[in-house]
Formats: sequence, C-alpha cells, structure tokens
Amino acid sequence: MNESLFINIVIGISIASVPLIFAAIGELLVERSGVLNLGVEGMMIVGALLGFVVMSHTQNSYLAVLAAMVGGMAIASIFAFLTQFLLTNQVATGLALTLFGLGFAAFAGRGYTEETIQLITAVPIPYLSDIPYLGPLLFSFNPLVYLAFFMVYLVWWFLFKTKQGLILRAIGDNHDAAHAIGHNVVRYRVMAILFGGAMAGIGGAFLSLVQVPIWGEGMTAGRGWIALGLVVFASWQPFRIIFGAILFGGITILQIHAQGLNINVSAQYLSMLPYLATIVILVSLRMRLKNKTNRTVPNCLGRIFHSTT
Amino acid sequence: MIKLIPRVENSTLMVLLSPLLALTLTALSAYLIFIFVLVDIPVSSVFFTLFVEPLIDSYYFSELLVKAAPLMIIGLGLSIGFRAGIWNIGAEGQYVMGGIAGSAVGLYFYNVEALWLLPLMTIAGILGGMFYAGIAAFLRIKYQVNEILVTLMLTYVAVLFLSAMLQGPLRNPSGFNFPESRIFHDSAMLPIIWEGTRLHIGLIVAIILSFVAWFGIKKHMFGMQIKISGSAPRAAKFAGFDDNKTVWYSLLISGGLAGLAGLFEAAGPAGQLTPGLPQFYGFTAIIVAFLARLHPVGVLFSALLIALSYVGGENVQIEYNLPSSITQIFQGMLLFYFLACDILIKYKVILFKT
Amino acid sequence: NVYADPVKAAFVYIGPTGDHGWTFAHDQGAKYVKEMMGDDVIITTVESVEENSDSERVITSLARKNDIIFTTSFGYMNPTIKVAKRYPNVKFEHATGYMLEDNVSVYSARFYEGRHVIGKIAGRMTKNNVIGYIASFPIPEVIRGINSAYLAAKSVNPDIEMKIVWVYSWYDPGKEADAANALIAQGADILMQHTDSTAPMTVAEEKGVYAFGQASDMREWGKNAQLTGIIDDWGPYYLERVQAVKDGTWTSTDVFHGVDSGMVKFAPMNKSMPKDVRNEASRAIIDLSMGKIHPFTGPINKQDGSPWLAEGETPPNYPDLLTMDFYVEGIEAKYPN
Amino acid sequence: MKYQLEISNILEVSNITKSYGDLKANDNVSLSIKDSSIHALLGENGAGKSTLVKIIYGSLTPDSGEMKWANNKYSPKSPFQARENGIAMVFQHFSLFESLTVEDNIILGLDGVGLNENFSEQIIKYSKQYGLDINPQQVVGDLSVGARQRVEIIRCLMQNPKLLIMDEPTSVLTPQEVADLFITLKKLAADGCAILYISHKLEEVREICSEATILRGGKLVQSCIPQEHSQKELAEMMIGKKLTELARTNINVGETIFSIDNLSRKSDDIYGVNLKNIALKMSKGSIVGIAGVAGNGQDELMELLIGEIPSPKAILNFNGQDIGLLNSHERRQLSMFFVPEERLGHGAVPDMSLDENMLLSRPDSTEMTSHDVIDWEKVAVHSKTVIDTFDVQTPSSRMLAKSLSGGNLQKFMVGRELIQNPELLIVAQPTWGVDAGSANNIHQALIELADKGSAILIISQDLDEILSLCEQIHVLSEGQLSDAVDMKSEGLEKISQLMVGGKV
Ligand SMILES: Nc1ncnc2c1ncn2[C@@H]1O[C@H](COP(=O)(O)OP(=O)(O)OP(=O)(O)O)[C@@H](O)[C@H]1O
Ligand SMILES: Nc1ncnc2c1ncn2[C@@H]1O[C@H](COP(=O)(O)OP(=O)(O)OP(=O)(O)O)[C@@H](O)[C@H]1O
Ligand SMILES: [Mg+2]
Ligand SMILES: [Mg+2]
Repeated sequence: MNESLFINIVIGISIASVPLIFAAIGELLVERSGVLNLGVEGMMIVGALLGFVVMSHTQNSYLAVLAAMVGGMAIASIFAFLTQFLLTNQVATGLALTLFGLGFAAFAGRGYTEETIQLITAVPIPYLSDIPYLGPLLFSFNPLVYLAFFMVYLVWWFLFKTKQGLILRAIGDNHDAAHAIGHNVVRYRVMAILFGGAMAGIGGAFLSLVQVPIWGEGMTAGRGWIALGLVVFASWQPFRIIFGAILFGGITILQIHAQGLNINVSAQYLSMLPYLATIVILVSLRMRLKNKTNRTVPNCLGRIFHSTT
Repeated sequence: MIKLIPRVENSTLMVLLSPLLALTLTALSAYLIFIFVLVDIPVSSVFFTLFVEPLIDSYYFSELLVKAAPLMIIGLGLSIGFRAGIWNIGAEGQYVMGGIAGSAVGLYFYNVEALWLLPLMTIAGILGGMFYAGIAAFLRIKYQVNEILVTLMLTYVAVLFLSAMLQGPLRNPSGFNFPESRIFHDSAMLPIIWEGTRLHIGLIVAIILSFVAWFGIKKHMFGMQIKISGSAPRAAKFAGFDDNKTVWYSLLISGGLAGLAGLFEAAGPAGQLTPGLPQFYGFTAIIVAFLARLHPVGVLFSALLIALSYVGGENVQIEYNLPSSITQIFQGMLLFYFLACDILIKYKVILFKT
Repeated sequence: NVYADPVKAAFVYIGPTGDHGWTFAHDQGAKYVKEMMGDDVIITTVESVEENSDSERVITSLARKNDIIFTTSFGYMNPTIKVAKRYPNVKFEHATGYMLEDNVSVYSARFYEGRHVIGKIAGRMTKNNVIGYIASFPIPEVIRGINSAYLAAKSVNPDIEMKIVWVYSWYDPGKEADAANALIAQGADILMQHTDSTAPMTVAEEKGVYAFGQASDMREWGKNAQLTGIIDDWGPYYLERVQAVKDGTWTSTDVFHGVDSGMVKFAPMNKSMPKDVRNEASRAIIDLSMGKIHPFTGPINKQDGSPWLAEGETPPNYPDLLTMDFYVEGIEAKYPN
Repeated sequence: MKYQLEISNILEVSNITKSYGDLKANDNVSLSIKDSSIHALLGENGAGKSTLVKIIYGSLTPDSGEMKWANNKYSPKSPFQARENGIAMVFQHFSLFESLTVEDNIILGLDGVGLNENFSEQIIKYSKQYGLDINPQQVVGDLSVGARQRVEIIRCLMQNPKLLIMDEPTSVLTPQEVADLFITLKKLAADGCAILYISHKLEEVREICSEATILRGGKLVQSCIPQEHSQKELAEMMIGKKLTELARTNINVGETIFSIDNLSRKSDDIYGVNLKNIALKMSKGSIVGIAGVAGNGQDELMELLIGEIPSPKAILNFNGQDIGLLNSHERRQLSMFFVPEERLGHGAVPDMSLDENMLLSRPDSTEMTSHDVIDWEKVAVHSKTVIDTFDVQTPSSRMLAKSLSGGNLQKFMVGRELIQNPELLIVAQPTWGVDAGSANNIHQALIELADKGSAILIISQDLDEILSLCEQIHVLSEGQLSDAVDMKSEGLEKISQLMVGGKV
C-alpha cells in the first residue's frame, strides 16, 4: 500500500469517526448523569441543518458551528424540560425527539437542498505538518477533528478531575443520595442534556460542513444510533469512545476500500463488518474482564428522579 | 413555578383525561403551525383529514388496523421485556429475521397448497426472531455484554442480510433479477378478516396475545418474575427466580413476537419478501410500549394512536400536497404531549409563586 | 374532449423531491406537465413513500381520487398491480417494472445509453486509467449502467480499470462521500455514481477530479468537476400520457426509451474537455439517437469468460437487458451476491 | 457558675409542620438543643424523626414553622446552607454512592473541598483519631453495611460541625465500634459540638444523652432527661402503651431438623468473604444465634441458606432431605423461611406494593398462587393479616414498599415469613431499625414460634438480642463458624473474644 493511500485512509477514517465521537461523547456525559437520551439522531440532524444554513448565509464557519451547537441544545432542551420537569419516560421521549428532529429539519431545510457552501477545510499546522509521515498523519486535519479529540479529553477531565464532574457522576449513581446531601440533581442533568445536544449538533454539522457541502433530509443516516451504541461499547469511559469510533469508522472505511481493491468477499457481508466487529470486540473485552464487576453503568440510567421537598 | 405532588394512588380520571388533553394540545400546536407557516390551508379540514377521516372512512379504518397490528404485536413483546429491564431496542432486526425465516419456509414450499404451510411459516418466523434476540440473551448472560448495543448493531446486520438473501437464495427466479422474492401463493398468505380490505388475522392474534400477556402479567407469577427482576434483581433471587431465565424469557418473547410480526407483514400486506420489509415498526413499537405505560392492553390503544398518526398524516400529505416531514413533526409533538400529560396521572400539579 | 374536468394525475415518489437525483427528476417531469397543461390538470405528488406495504395504501388513496397514477420506483410494482386490479378505470404507469395490465403501463429509460456516453468520456479523460463507480443496490438497472460504462471506456482506452463500491443506500451523503474519497485515494480520477445525492460531485470538486451528474444537472455542486451528466427527462413522456388520458386515447404500453426519444439527456459538456473528446461524445449521442449503435454490441463475454454476445450481436430487452445480473469480462470487482 | 446559667440553645425549632398528602409526618413540633449537649430524638417507627431532622438539615422544607440557629432566624434552602452553618448529618438511609470510592464519597459531602488535594491521608488521620476504620480507596459498593455507616460518620466529622445530627448511626455498628463512637461523641460534645441523636437502642440513649424529645405520630409527646427513666419507661412513652415481658414458656428441644455439614465456599466477589468449613446443627424448638461483626461472612452464608446460590451435595440437610440444589422457593415449600438483612431491594422490592411484595414468599400452602396463577384476593387477605398482626403502619396494602418507614417495612417482612408458621426460620438482623415496641413484638413472635416447636436461626450483630433470645450461640468470624459457646462456663467473654477474631 502506498503512503498517500495510507494517509488517505487515515483521513477517511477520521472523517467517518469524528461525527460519532462528538455525538457519543456528549451522550456519554448525559448518561453519566443518569439520563438516557435516545434522541441523538434528532439532535444531530438539527445541528447539520443549522450549521449548513448559517454557513450558507454568513460564510462564517465559526458562526456555523456555533449555530449547530445552539440548534442541538435548543432541541435537547425540549427533552430536558419533558424528562426533568415533567418526569416523562426518557426512552419514549428520546425516540419522540428523534422523530421530531428529523421532521423539523426536513421541513425547515426544504429551501436549502439546492444550495452548496464552502466546506470547512483542513488546516495543516505550520511546520509540524511538514514532518514526513507524522506531519500528514497527525497535524493536517480539520480543526473540528482536533476539537473532537479535545472534547473527549475535556469530558474526561471534567468527569474525573473536577468536583462538579464528581458530583455529576454521583448523581448518575444515586440521585436520591445526591439530592439528600444537597446537590441539585435536575440542574446538573439539564446542563448535561444541553451539553449532549451541543455535541450532537456539532457532530451533525460535521457532516454538512466538513464531509459534504450539502444539506439533505435524513443525511445523518443513522449515525446518532451508532453513537448511542458506542457509549455502551465504551462502557461509559470517555477515551474508549475514540477507540470505538475509530474502530467503527475504520471498518466502515476499510470495507469501502476493500471493495475498491476487489477483495474477494461479497459487498453485503463486508458492509456488515462494522456492526459485527463492534459486538465481537465488546465480547472479547468482556471475556478478559470477566471476573471484574462492571461498575461503570450509571445506576440511575433512565430512572426518573422526583424530589419531595 | 410548578410543583408536583405525588398521588397516593394513580388518578383514574386522569388516565382518561390525559390523552384528551394531549390531543387538544397537539391540535392547538398544529393549528398554530398551520396559521403561521402554511397560511393558505383550511385548518379544520386538515384536522378532519388527520384525525377523523381515518376513523370514519371504512377503507382508511381498515388500513389503520393493518398498520396497527404489527405495532401491537411487537409492542406487546417489548413491554414485557422492558418491565424486566431488558432493553431490547433491536426489535426491528428481529422483525426482519422473522420475516426472512418465515418467508424462506413459504418460498421453499412455494408451489405447495396446504393448510399446514402458514402455521409452519408462522413458527419459522417466531423462531427466526427468537434466535436473533437469543444472541443478545446469550451474550448478556455469558459475557455480560449489554443487550442495547447487541440488538442495535444486529438490526443493521439483519437489514444487510435481507438484502443478501434477496440477492441470492430467496430471489424470484423469474423476477428479472430484482431483489424480491416470488409472490406467495394463497395458502402462504394470512387469511383476510375483513373482505375487500387488507385487514388480516394478525389483528385478532394481536388482541388475543394482548389478553394473554395481560393475564401473564397481572395474574401469573411470570409477570411478577419479570417485574421483580426488572426492579430489584436481588429480590428476584430471594423470591426464587433465576435471573438468567428472566433474560431469556424477555428477549425470546420480545424477539419471537417481533419475528411473528415480520412474518405477518411479509405474508400479509406485502405478500412477498422485499427489501422494503423493515419499516421502522421495531423502533416505533418502543414508543407504543411506553405510551401504553407497558400495559399489555394499553398497547392496543397506543398502537392505534400511532397508526392513526401515520394514516392521517399520509392523507394530509396527499390531500394538501404537504411534505412528509409535516407528519413526522406532528408525530413528535403528539408524543411529547402524550408523555407530558401522563404526569397528571401520578402527580398533582400545583402552581405557585416564588 | 372526453374529460370536461381537468385530468387528475398523481405521482408517487420514493425519496424527497429535494434529493437532486431520481425523485427530483420525476418531480421536474410532474412540474412540466403542470406547466404545459395548466388548468387542464390537477397534480398530486406524494414523496418519501417507502417501498413496503405503505405504498399500496398510498396508491389506493390516490386511485380513489385520480385518473392516472405514476408510481416511480421499482418497488411499487406489486402494489401497483394489486391496486390496478381493484380500480380498473384508473390508469397506472409504473416506472422500471415489468408487469403489464390493461390499465397498467410500464416505462423505463435506457440510462445505459447515457452511461455509454459518459463511459467514453471517462475513458478519454482519465489520466490514471482508473474510474471509480459508486453503486447503490445490485439491481439490473445499476448493473447495466456499470457494464455499459465499462465497455464504452474500455473501447476508447484498453488500459482502463473500474473500481466499484456498493454503498447499499440510494441516499446517504456521508457514505457516498466516504466512497468517493476512498475511490479517489485508490487512484480514481473520474467518478461515476448511481446514487442520488450530490455528495460524490462535491467530493470530486473538492479533490479536483472529474465526475458526472446523476439524474439531474449537478453543475451547481461541481463547477469544474462535472464533465456532463445524465439527465432523466420524464416531462415529455408524462405530458403525453396525461394528455392521452384527457383525450381518451390512453392504452397500456411498455416503453423503454433512450437517447432517441429524449428521455435520456445530457447536461452541457464541460468547457475544459478537449474538443476531440467532446466531439466523440457528441457523435456517440447522435449515433445513439439515430439507433446506429448499441452500447452492448458483441463480441462480449461475461466476467467468468463465458460468451454472452457473439460478434455484432446485440441483446434483446428481455431477458438479457432487463434481468442483467453479471459483470462483463474485464471488470475485476466481485459481483455482489 | 455564671457561665452555666447562660448556656444557650444552638438550635430552636418551633411549631414545625410537614405533611405528605393527608399524612402529617410532623405536626407542630418544637424542640431546642443546647450548646454542647447530646440530645436524643425518640419515637416509634414512622413517628417523624427522620422528617424532622431532614428539615433541620435543609433537605426538606417545612409547610410551616420556624427555626433559629444561634439565635438567628434559620430557614435553610438546601443542605449547603445547613453545612455552611455548621450542621452535619448522618442519614438513616445511606446517602452514599456505591460506584465511587470512599474518598470521593467523603469529598462529595464536604463543601469547599475539591479533588486533587491529597485527601486520603486526611481521611486516614480522622479515621484513626476517631477509631473508625476505613480505607479511602475502596469502592463503597464493596463495603459492608457497617463500613458504610463509618464512611457516613467520618464524612460528617470531617466537617467539624457545631451540630451533628445522627439518624440511627449505630444500628449496624459492632459493640466495640459503638463504644468507640461514644467516646468520640462525648469528646465532640466536650469540644462544643451539639449532637442530635436518633436511636431505637434506649440503653445507648440513656448512656450518652442528656436530654430526650419523644415524638409519636408526628406530634411531640414529651421531653425528658433519659437517665431519669428506665428503658422500659422510655419505650412505653414512645409507643403510648405497656410493653409485655419476653419469656419462653416452652423450651422443648426436639430432634435435629437442619444441619450444615462442612460448608466451604470461595466468594465470587473479590471483596467478599470466603466461608470455611461451616458446620451447624439445629433442633426443633430451638433458637440458635450466630453473633459476629458485620462483614465476616454473614451475607455470604445467608445467600447459601436462602438458596440464592446453590450448595454442593450433602451439605445442607433439612428434615432428612438434601436441599443444597433447591432454590429459595423450593425451600419454602418445605417450610423453610427467610428474612434477609437488607430490606429495600432484597427482602422487598421498593417499587412494588405490599401486596405484590407478599408474593416474594409464596409457598403453595398459602394458596396465594396455584400453578403460578395469582389469587389477588388471597394475597390481600394475607397481607392484611401481616399488617394487622404486626402493627405495620400504612394506609393500605397497595402502598409501595418504599413509602413505608424502615421499621415498618421490617415488621412487614418479618411478619410475612412468620405467618407461614415456618418449621425453620432463618432471620438476619430481625430488629434492625425497629423501634423498641415493635422490636419487642417481633421478639415475642419469634419466641412464640419456637415455643410451638419450630427452629429459628438468628444472625445478628446485636449481641443483646442474641443473648436474650438464643439457647445456642455461635460466632461467625472471618468466614468461620465457632462451635456453640457454652454460656454457663464460658459466657460473654468467650463470645467477645471470638467476635474480634480470636481463634475459633
Ligand atoms: N417521601 C415521603 N412520602 C410520603 N410519606 C412519607 C415520605 N417520607 C416519609 N413519609 C411518611 O412520614 C412518616 C414519618 O416518616 P419518618 O421517616 O420521619 O419516620 P421515622 O420516625 O424516621 O421512622 P423510623 O424510625 O422507621 O426511621 C411515616 O409515616 C412515613 O411513611
Ligand atoms: N387485586 C389486587 N391486589 C393487589 N395487587 C394487585 C391486584 N391486582 C393487580 N395487582 C397488582 O398491583 C399493580 C397495580 O394493579 P392495577 O390493577 O391498579 O394495575 P393497572 O395498571 O391499573 O392495570 P389494570 O387496570 O388493567 O389492572 C399491578 O402491577 C398488579 O400486578
Ligand atoms: Mg427514620
Ligand atoms: Mg428506622
């Protein structure tokens, strides 16, 4: 395999994984706080639309990314209001959010299917990107790619290195106890949900601002669901999100390359690979950790919290 | 500010009133949308088309039931599993596998006209779904792998597998090499229970199953086992239940019913196996189950409501040349309001000033 | 004039009208009918109708209120036939299928003729001798396109290699872009697509390679990249059929039109194309429209080396073209099943 | 002298009322706590004690009433404000986070303490200082109940509070730990910290409290000085009626009904205790006690006895039958019944009604189920019997188990098993968190059962309970069970020695 193909594959994998990383890391924080939001797909598509719309009007990529975040948060706030204040079932509300988001984006975006925008392009870091091999591999990506990795670090840092992060984990573990010692369960959860919305929004916008300069109905094509799976795959550990997303994106890209290289396996079966590999790897991870009790699942995940004060 | 005071017992009045309130609120929001966004459309007739026509026009009503039947069947299975805290969110995949397995039997005997064919297909459909959900059960029990991930991923695999099957062994040999199966013969098709419509026996099966499930859940220790395992696994052991069995039961039942629905779809309205078999029923049924608060009889009604939103939404689209996304927006809102209004059943809502 | 009232015509679409691919093209056709007939026609369109049992209901609902219904995707075939039997007075037109009834016509376009033209252009324009092909689902229609494009490219450039990626979707911009990127990384400098989004075109534009519009003119997304594009022009056919209903002359027909009848058209050629390539392409278009050439003219072997067409032989529509399920000799990719 | 006259109240609570729906959990309650005093809050289960202290701590807001803290108006909006003022609280139902370490748990309860600081050492310092042994790096989920209680207490002590509220802190501590705690509390009080102390163990109250406030049915009944009253008097003030004396009328020990023969088992959990060579014989009509400090294998033994984990062949024998492989339901069919230590989530399902909870223990003989079909009317009859017989305070048997106060739920659970007239009853901590009156009732019921010829195995940390009920006493220590201690010759001393890990 020649060098540029290899680098291309790496870049291809990064582009396929980054939307997943964004959406999954947001959802990870949400689930760590004990909330299960199945509306990731809906939040992503709204982000994809708003990013695109603002980009096409302003040609300002910062505003576009910001708009995607705000869009994701806006629709996440519906979920936050319903589940945190009206105590609705999270699974059903999340699914409804996905329906609503897809419908809303399709409806609101009808005028934009004719348009195209300037993509947010890669910004090779000066000097560093000139290093042979390493330069193109590590220092020539789109700024949002670096942001994705940074967000993973940030979430890890927040969860495990700050008191607020500890409180958030505590809330996910036992909301009644957290409430009893005075922490505001609802406030933390609402914040987490909004953060999840913002991340899903950027994840969606990555598709319409970095991957392809177009807007189309349903263009997230199930990536929100994959992101949800990745959170489980990562056993709620931030850095494993990167591993999972790269694995998933990697196999997706590699199977496409394998098709192009005339690998002698039927395309249907190659296309199943990313999904099967995710399961297989999870099983093998678990086999190795078999005797360790798995404490990472937030105990309160999906449970309704209501305080009597 | 609002404050929620838990009721000692659920309010039966609100059980009846909350859906009405939700409908009213949806209608109100829809009204506003129409007024501000789609100015020149007569709102009242849109409402008629959306909510009323499917209920009074016999053709649409029959279609409403056709659409609701698979949602009922899958929703029932899921509601049992969810009670046990088993998150099978890949019913869609099990539905597809059931459809493939049952159809494969039907196609293998495609020129056989016999009474046993349909029952055999049905069994194959159920087993197909069970097998597929069983993978998740096995992995969960043996390796503590989370069933959410497994069932979700397997759904994608199932859809690709369907495509492979229709490309290969199950393809109609005289179908111009399009990825579709042969059309089933009469004895491989579900009996129609309302002449002149597509309404098939699946609806009756759904109703019977719902009462069986209701009995199982309310009057049989099985329901207790499921409920206890879902709510307090240690207490389930204390009561003498095997938690592995609960996992198996939950996934096999929900998978089997999803598989049954898949076969019913293929051998019912579709009449053949096509790539169009997966149609989000498996995911929609999750909403159905929760709207029904996991109540087996409630599932019948919530499935009807969702089906109404589909059929009505489709009609609005046809009558007024509206985009399909409008239907999705309405469905989303309808669900939001239904879920939100449910709070009145368990809580008293008190408004106060801070 | 049989119909004093306006004719009511309905269209059932598989995707959203904004896809800029298949559905967009049909919708343009519907709009053309409206434009030409004005108040004499009332048009209803329903988009995003899945190819499942829902479609039968949609078609039935339309049959209750319309005179003629166009069902514009293969998957609507059986539902269309079923509904047609119940509504004998309504005319049905099913795209890309093969089942006829007294009140059901089928129509399809010889897009492979278009592929022939772009294949020739690609064979000339590629520097790396690698053409990337983004394919949706392995159905005869898509296979015909691949084979036709390959044979045409090969005829002008014997060193040509065609890389094929199946994305198993008609519309997934992200995945189509992934496929485009992968193909370019593997050396393809010309892309063809048989999927519906404009994503591959945008990738080609960004990466500085060539591509061809699919179903509609995609110049907007690839000002430099688009060499030309195959345009599905359903408008005249739709107009003719709706008019026939109005005139009371509608009969069931089986239409498989190509460049000759204008059902397959081309987007303007890119100015950057050398003159001789442009001329060669134009000549191919003219020859096709006059029926002088056939994209599949023997000798052609199948991928496994077994003979398909003898010297000078051209295939019949049925079964060869309409059921095509093999690659021709020279394509290296594995046939997907 | 002048100083003593001016002793002021650190906290004054006046006319607090708090209702849950129709139920008045606190009805016009007033009390004042003097500086540096240890003040007892007494009352039977459900009297409203926890409610009152949660109001003081800011976890609940009262419907009406006022508080004064150090002579200033005090109405905390949240526990933060309480802690800011120097109020700390040990909750009755642990407010701990199972997936987090001890250190994290403590940090969560300490405002102003962030991460990163090398906090473990400080925790260890405190734990040494107060003789409460904990390891900061352990995950709380792996800790025994007693150790969890220690975490709660240390979390409070590390706040250097001016008022320390303790809601039943000692119910799961060992006698030695209780003694150590009392030294700590006295020291704290001497250093100027007031303590509000809730406990059902009246001897403790008499030992360390200088004042007591007694609640009944949410209302204040009386304030008194505990040393001026006997335990029995205090108990009778709480329940508002006379206590009956405990006595076995009919010790008639028969043939062996249950035996454990050389039971060994390695725990599945790395923090669990391995059981080694446990042997035990029980006769009909006997009450056998297993004393021991929590975390020495009680939970593991209980799981095997209940049948939640199967045992190998020929180890557990009941009435001549090898029961090792039977699950708990099958064992119940043979008339073995169990009350586990943990109420919510083990012996009862918090989110189910009492009726439904009846069905956890459902031998065919009750006819609550036949062929697994439930007869809800029978179930309701049985649960009503339990509620009436054991004086469980609840508006209806359709209430969720979690809505009962801890003591009432305990009564319900013990009662549920007792009405089956078990031939063998195995019960862990039968009166944990149960008020004196109810504890008395439970003990009385156990004795009556034994008198009728049933065998009872009591696993308890409450030595008084074991001493007053059991004829045959063993000690469980580090997974090993001692032989029966001969009370006449060896007595208490031997038991204490075994409990703290003396050779078995
Ligand atoms: N959140 C709640 N909702 C409804 N009722 C409650 C709630 N919390 C407590 N109660 C009821 O209020 C009353 C007082 O409860 P509280 O917990 O204060 O009792 P307690 O005196 O602490 O009892 P125990 O000794 O058993 O701990 C009980 O009847 C209890 O069932
Ligand atoms: N007669 C009964 N006595 C005690 N518990 C019951 C009885 N009937 C049902 N239950 C249990 O109590 C719970 C509440 O029962 P309830 O009958 O109120 O349920 P529901 O949700 O209102 O449904 P439905 O009205 O169909 O029975 C159920 O989960 C059931 O298992
Ligand atoms: Mg209490
Ligand atoms: Mg208590």
